[in-house]
Amino acid sequence: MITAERKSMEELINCVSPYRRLLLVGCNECVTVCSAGGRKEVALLSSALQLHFMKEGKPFEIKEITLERQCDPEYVEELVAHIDSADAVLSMACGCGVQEIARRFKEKPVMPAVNTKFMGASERQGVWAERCAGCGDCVLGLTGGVCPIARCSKQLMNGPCGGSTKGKCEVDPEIDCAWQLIWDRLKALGMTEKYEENMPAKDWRTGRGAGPRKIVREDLA
Amino acid sequence: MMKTDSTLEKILASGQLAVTSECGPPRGALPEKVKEKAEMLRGCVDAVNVTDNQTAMVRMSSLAACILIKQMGLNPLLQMVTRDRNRLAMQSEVLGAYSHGIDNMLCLSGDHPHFGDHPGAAAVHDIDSVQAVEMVKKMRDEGLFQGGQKIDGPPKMFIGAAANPFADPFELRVARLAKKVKAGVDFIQTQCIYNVDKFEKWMQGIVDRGLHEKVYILAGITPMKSVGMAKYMKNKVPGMDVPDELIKRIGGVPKENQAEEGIKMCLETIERLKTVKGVAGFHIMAIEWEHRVREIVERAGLLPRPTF
Amino acid sequence: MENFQPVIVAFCCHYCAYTAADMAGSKRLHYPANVKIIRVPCTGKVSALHMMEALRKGADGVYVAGCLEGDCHFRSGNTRAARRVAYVKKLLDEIGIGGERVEMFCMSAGMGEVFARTASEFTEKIRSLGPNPARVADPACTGTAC
Amino acid sequence: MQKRSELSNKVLIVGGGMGGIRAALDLAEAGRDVVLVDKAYAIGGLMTSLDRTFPTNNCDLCTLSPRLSESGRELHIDLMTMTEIEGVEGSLGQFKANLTTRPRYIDLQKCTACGECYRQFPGCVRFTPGLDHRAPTCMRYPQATPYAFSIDMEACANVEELVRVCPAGAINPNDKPSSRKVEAGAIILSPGADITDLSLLDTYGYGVFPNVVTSLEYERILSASGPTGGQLVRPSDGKKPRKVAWIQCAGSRSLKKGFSPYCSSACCMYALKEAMVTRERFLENIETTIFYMDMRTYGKDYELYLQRAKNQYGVRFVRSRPHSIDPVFSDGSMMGDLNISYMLYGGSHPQTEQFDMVVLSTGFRISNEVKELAAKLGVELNEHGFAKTASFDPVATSKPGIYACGLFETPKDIPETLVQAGAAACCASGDLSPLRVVHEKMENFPPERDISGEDKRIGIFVCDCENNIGGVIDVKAMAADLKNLPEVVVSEAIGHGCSRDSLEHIQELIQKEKLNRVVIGACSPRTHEAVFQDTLKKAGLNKYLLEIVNLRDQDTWVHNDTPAFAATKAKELMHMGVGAVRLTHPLVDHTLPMNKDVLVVGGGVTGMKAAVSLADAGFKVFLVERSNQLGGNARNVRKTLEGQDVQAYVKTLVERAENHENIQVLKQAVVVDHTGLAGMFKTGVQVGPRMVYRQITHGITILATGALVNRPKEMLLGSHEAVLTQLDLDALIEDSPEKAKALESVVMVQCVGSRVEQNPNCSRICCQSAVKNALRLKELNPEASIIVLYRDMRMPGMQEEYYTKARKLGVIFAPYEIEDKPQVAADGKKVALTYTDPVLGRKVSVSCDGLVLSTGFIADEESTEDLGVIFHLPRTSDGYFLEDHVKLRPVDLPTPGFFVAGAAHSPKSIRDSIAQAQAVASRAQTFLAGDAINMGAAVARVDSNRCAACLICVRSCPFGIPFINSEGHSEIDPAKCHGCGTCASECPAEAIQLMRYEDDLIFAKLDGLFERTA
Repeated sequence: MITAERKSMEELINCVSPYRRLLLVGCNECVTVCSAGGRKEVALLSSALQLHFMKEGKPFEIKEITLERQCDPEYVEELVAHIDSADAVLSMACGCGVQEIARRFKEKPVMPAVNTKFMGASERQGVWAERCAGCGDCVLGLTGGVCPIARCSKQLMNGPCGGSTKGKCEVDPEIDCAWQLIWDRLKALGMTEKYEENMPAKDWRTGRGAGPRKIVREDLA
Repeated sequence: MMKTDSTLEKILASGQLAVTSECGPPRGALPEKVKEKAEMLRGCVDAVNVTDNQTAMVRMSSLAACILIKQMGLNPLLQMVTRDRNRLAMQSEVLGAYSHGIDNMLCLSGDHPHFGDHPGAAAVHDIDSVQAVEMVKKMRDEGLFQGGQKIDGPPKMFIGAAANPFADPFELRVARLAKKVKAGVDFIQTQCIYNVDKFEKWMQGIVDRGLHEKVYILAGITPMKSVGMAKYMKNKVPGMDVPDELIKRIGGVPKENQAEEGIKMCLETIERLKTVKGVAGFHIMAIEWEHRVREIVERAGLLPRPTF
Repeated sequence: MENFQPVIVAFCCHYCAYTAADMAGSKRLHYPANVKIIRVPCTGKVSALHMMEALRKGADGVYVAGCLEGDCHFRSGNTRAARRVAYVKKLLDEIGIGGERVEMFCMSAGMGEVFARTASEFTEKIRSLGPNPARVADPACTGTAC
Repeated sequence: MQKRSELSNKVLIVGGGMGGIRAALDLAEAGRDVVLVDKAYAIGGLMTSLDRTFPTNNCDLCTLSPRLSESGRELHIDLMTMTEIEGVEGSLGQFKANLTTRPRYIDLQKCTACGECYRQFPGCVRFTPGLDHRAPTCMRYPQATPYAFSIDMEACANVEELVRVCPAGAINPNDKPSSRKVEAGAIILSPGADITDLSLLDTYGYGVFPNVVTSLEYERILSASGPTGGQLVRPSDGKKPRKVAWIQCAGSRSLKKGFSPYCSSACCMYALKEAMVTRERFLENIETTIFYMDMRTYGKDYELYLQRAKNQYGVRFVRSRPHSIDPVFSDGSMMGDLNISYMLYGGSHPQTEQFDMVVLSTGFRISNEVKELAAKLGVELNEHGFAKTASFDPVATSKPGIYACGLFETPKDIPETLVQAGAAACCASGDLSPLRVVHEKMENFPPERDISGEDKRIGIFVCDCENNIGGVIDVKAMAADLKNLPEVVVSEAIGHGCSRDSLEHIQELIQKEKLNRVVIGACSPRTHEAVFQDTLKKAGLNKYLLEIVNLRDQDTWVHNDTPAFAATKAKELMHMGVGAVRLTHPLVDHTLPMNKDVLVVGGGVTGMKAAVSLADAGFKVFLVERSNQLGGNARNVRKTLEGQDVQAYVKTLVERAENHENIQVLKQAVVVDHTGLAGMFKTGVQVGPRMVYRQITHGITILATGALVNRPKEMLLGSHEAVLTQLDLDALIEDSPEKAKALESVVMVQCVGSRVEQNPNCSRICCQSAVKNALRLKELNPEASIIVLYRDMRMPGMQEEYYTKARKLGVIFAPYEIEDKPQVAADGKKVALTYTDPVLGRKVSVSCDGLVLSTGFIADEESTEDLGVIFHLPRTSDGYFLEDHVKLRPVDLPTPGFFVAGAAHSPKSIRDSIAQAQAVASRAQTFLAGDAINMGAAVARVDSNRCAACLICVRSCPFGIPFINSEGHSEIDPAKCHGCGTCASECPAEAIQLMRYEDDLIFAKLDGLFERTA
């Protein structure tokens, strides 16, 4: 899933303060699951902004709505009924949702309320960790199911580097050394011989290397 | 059969113990700072490593400093990290270096920007150090760029890489070296050795696999200046293995004698390492202590340096 | 300002703090009338939004009172509530209202004295902080509570 | 014999301690009427004196006692405190008891426990909110039972003034002793016991040296509300002790005059608890030493408790019974310190060690009062005053229809007391008329009015609780003021709100004014919600259309010094209530239709006994047995310690089970699958040699799968013919006495395969088996040499006497240490055994022609694991089923509708298994009494349209109830939801609401407070 984190209140207050009537839009997809921009976070942010502007003595109205998914135009269409009564839109979706609203409502300022972080998995309640870098050429089959690109701080294809200490990364002892994980998995799989096969330099064109990407399924499109 | 014209290669091929040291470029544009440091190493080492934005702090470019050192008649060794350059920049750098007669280099991944003075910098890591070795070897031996195009005048680089025998997982350290050997590395400079027992264990693994016959291994040596430095190395530098008894020993002498004790300890280490099978020489990293390198090399009985 | 009577909302869990409040009553322990209790089955039920809305609607201070650590009748509601209170404190600091206006307290059902003392101390603290700045400035604010 | 339908439906229970309360609750919940009589003015019994109880180190009474006053149950329980039995006539099914009640001088119907009298006349008011002398943290439930005061008229100087202070007019100085005749079908005696006669403890200087205290006194010192405020200080000088010793068996296990020859059973565990609590609270600087003869930690997981005390808490153990305690003198005066003198096993010189404080672990004895009671009832007692009961009928006294439980039966701890209480309830229930129409008393309500489509019509009723509310604020004025709120139709002051008149008035107005929301301004909803809910129900309104505003406990009581503030706050609180009541909506208590059939898994004595008890009560039982015959392990036992014939008993029980019209026995049957909830289970069973599959639908499940007879391959067992288990020997003595008689020298080794790492718990039966068999061998051949090598001889209660008898007959008992186990080698037809003789202190070798190993039980891991997986039930680390609460719910499993009994719970004797089987039958009947199971209405509800299936509820629920269903959204089973609301406040999609505490309702309260009521 895509993970995100709410921006600081200071930044949000700054970006909405030019406006009097705000449409705050949540998304019931990834950002709900990672507790960044679902209905609950929308209500909480709304409450916090109102409280702040009450303190400032500034007239401020806020309308809350949470869409099923902000990255699909059909759902975004539901905003039509509310858009005119708002001076600006604050979206709590990932960057995809923000852009979709901006694309649909060209005349309306649309601002992000969250920072889109990464594609990750939920390690446990309240903890999400990066798992995939979207490189477009998956090597997980060779690396024991642990991605060296997303999970090694230096994205080494032939790690580990000399900073691996007790299974942890030199950058931060909270980070697992991806190559330690890879090695452990290869051992468990009885595939240690794979390790000494040098992985060639990666062709980054499948990733961001060749500009923005698009998937077209001929049979569906 | 020599692969390059590198003096370092010649010394190593002759079976004599090689000695290298390093020179960190200045954090400024003053050429004399480079020259000052390099001058101290004249005649006592076979090649001078020039670090590449070491610890992710901006310094004068390694290539520029190498050129200055080359112009002094010394043998520079170009260090290059994959952190700061993509494959295009790295290859052009190699070509440029060789055009100045610089024929030794060391391929590294580099410290993470997180530790440096530009923690917000993007770490490139287009390729990793193993792939860098592979790339430079291909440039030299096949005369081809990494992308497969022909090179007009291939650089004949003597290719080195680093190894840390003390990092985790230990069982992987020999295998990781084997990967570099497979990639075509010519020599290895190791991380500073304080835990000689563990280093010997690692070397045994190298010897058992016959890797020492395919690559020259220069043992990394860093003299301790003080007990403070010893503690710092133990606790703060990732992948460093400093046994407690060493700290106890240097801490056991008065402050004014600690530097001398540090040098003594490093000399003892060199003596012991001389007897370890597979050790082809020493890489003395006397950080901001270049003026003591000569003394160390001399007291270690490694002078005079051979000439070719 | 001298006559400022803060409005305090206290979310109290049924099994401990609410019962402690009853105990305080049956022992005739005095605490300020500023404190109004909202009963919840467990402080695990009190979300950040409840605390924020209490302030937005006009409270000068909010506290959550649950069972002693390890004594939650629903195992872990009180520790969750404590984490949410910490979160709301940060949020309030960020928007300039001040995190000290919310607090978490723990007590067992028998601790009538603790309930009364907590209510008094918290009320005094809020009194010294002055009115909720949002309430003072809000032009839309009406009613006696303002 | 009488027809059961002519029998009374009432049980008289004497004694309101833990046992009596448990039995009363079981019976009441099963729809039986109970008269619970206690001579004290509030119930609770001995347990109210304890600080905390083992092994949870928690306060437990607080969790049990308030349930007596829960709605519905109280309709069935007639609680008579300050009451004693004068005499009993009649017999089973038709007892008539004469009761006298001492005057309380307080009318329980009127007393609101406001405390006015206590505040003004503390000297003459007895106030025990159950637990007044306990730590305040323990007073979780101030509604002691009864929640009322009692007046000590003799201590009262100014009676008139006292009467005047009571706002409720509840004090009646003319109260007289009253008599009452109660008819009952059965009687349960649970009068408890007294502790050891303290005057006998003078050899230990009790009463002479201030720092020698009894264990109960020590509990008081540890208690936060005790005389020292929870500071551990010694009585003589208030200094903190550094070295505390416990002396076990103070007054028990002694043949000295006045002392108890039996074992008091609970003391080892409570001494451990006290030592551990002491170490826990003062770890760094306090030493704890326990002087003991045998550590009798034979209960479930008690062995682990002992290990924890030893290894984790560093409690020191000295195996010795000290002979004296002497004061330490310095400069001719006593320092308060004490010297304990004792002999170690095999030691030639007495040892002396100095301690700061000594705790005497006192035991139990039966008081003369109880003996007199027994005499009045014609119940036979043994020589020590305990009720005589039968081996295979553990709670039946000598008199039919009268049952004994708890300490009165024999010394025991709380879990065993509760098991026996359940057993007694089961037996008593069997003596009553058959199941009557259930809930006739409760379900007398008109059909509920459909309020959908009605405009909101709010009724506000403000109680003045006499002066409690009305004396501080102007209730009438407030009510008039509230009338102006939108949608409020009625708003009035109603005087004393919970009086019958007022309740009827409210009911009338609801009907007359078509009210559909009700706000009551009164006291705490914690205590009175049920009362007002009933009023709504009587008025045909859903009981959840109600909001109770706590004006008394949280306003007028607290702010009686500032009436103006109290008035403002009262108004605000009422506004909050009105705001919230608008958003209430009719809710249904979640109920499940009750399938009343019973599945019993395991056809041993426990399973059969439970099955027969329930079948006798009219329930249909499926009895599933894995093997091809009923009887289980008991088939291998010939005689009990007391000499009863086990096989005869088993044979009768098997016949009853197999021929009972309500029991269907399925042999060679294995449980293979299971679904559903309590009251509607479906369990798949494969039956017979062909493993035919069939599905059983049932309401509850009883697990009585037993344990395995342990036969560890140790000490030549199985490879040398002279090596037997106790079971082998039991059979040999019975079947071939001449062979048994020929055994000239026998060595028995205890704890073979028990209390070891692989099987950590005590097997409980082995000590008595060894003593039993030793006695029988001695009977056959008085010259036989018998040595019993043991770790701790665990002969609780009256069993101790058999142990004493065996020693008298010359059986040698010698302790060994686990680190120094006896060594065994074959010696031709004999067995050579080497062990360390504790008296000589060196290795001794003996050659014996019978080596008997006490091998005990081992959990049937395979079965409990399979069943644990199929039924989703937890197990202990050594493979027994894990009950819901070791102390309070010993036979209930954590999942509703599941019960466990017998050796599947933990190793136990046949007698204890029977008691558990009866207890389970009793618990089962409480469950099966209703036609539906009420799960309440405060449950989390998921809006599937909003749910993002994020798993946050699944992960955050403390009970693991939510799951993502096949449609891809969260589902919360209302029957399993505990109603804490954690999921609702964590749900990032706001897809979950906790009924009765919806977010909107909470916000409406806030709006009400800030006068934004719409």
